Amino acid sequence: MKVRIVYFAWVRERIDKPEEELDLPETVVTAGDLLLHLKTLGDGYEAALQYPDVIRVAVNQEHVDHDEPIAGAREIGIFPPMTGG
Amino acid sequence: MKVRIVYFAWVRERIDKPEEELDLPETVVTAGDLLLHLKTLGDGYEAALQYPDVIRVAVNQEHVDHDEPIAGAREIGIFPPMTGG
Amino acid sequence: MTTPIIHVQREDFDLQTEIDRLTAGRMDIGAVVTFSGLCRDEGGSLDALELEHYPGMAEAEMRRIGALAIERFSLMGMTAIHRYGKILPGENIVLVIACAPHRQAAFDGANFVMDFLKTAAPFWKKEHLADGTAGGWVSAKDADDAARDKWAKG
Amino acid sequence: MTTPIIHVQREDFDLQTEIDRLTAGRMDIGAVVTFSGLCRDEGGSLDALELEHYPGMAEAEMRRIGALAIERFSLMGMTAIHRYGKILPGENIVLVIACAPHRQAAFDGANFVMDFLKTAAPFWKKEHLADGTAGGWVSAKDADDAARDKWAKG
Repeated sequence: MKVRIVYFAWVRERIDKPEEELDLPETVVTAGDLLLHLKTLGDGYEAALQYPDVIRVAVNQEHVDHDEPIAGAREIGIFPPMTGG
Repeated sequence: MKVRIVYFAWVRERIDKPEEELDLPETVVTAGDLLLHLKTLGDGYEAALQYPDVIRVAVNQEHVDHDEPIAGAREIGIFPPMTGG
Repeated sequence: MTTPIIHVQREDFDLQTEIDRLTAGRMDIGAVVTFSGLCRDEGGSLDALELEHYPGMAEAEMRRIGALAIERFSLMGMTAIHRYGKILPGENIVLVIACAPHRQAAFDGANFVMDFLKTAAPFWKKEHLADGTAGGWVSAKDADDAARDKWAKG
Repeated sequence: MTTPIIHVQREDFDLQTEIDRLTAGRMDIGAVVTFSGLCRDEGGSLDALELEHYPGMAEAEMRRIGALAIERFSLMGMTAIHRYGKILPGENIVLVIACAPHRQAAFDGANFVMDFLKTAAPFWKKEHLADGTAGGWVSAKDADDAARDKWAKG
């Protein structure tokens, strides 16, 4: 599955790119699977996703829990907890 | 005791004057005494102070309870419950 | 020590101008909450409100309430403005501004001042009705006393 | 049906202008509550905040939160504006406005939107420190989650 991944805040800084297009293996079913897969892609990913529990995932710009499937995603956002307001 | 009495809202309308100077008899000790005394001064006063429990009294521009003494008052305000804001 | 800015006035007010007065040059205010109360036309039945007040005592009570709020919620700024005279539907009646480092204190401060202002500041509203009759004086609401009493410390 | 007015923008905002947008020509709004969040200098240690956001999703989340508040508190108007980019101490970061017939709904509506905006709208703050070091990303606070969770229906 080809999908556009966008990164924000310190996740973006550690991975050192704002976005990329990835072809995901079929074993990646849930948002949590995706984080574990990304962690294997290099040191920056490993540093960004060291504690996957704190990382937030959005599918097509809507928040999802880590156990939710990402099938049908066109865009997946990956970012730390929000600190706006 | 000579004191300036000021009336507001429907108390003012029923008594039909915004203020007056009165010489109070010595039997008038508390704010509640004053209301009962004023009720004897005529039909307008009677209409304004028919239910003294709801009437508010301020001595020198500070709220007082009906059982508080009015000794030393220069100005006494008499008015219905407030409805500002 | 912060002291409240209090005005009882005929004229309208501008919220941004009043906020700027409190925040200009300050770097320690993180939260500003404003409440403005407007005149409603009650479904078309109301032409105007006439606001009467007790000059002198109105300002004194607002100052007392504002100072209570500043102390209780550690506010860094507080403004209360109440208009008097004839007010048309859609027009402002009252403004309260509370400034604090963080948001809950600012929300609580503004809410507290409104609850006490409604029940303790000497203002009275008379209705002018659309059908030409004089209308009457607005009655005080038990709900306003209840709103005030929620601030009583346990 | 009332829909929220949502802006994610670089520019500052004017409170009175934004309120007028919601209340102009209306006679049924009795209460307007605004919250503005400002950048603090943290006792002189902070030079600026850098606000990053997720374009598109930020607006969508703010619209979703605003619509929830309108429904829950029967609001007659709701605006939420969040700035991005570099914000200096004393400058505005965020504005929420809630309009209702009566005051408690307006207070609750503005407070609700702020609590959810802080925990669900995709914005992140980075500190630029006065000593020239880059500073770091602001950490999310448990207190913000707790503030949001107080709105859970029992």
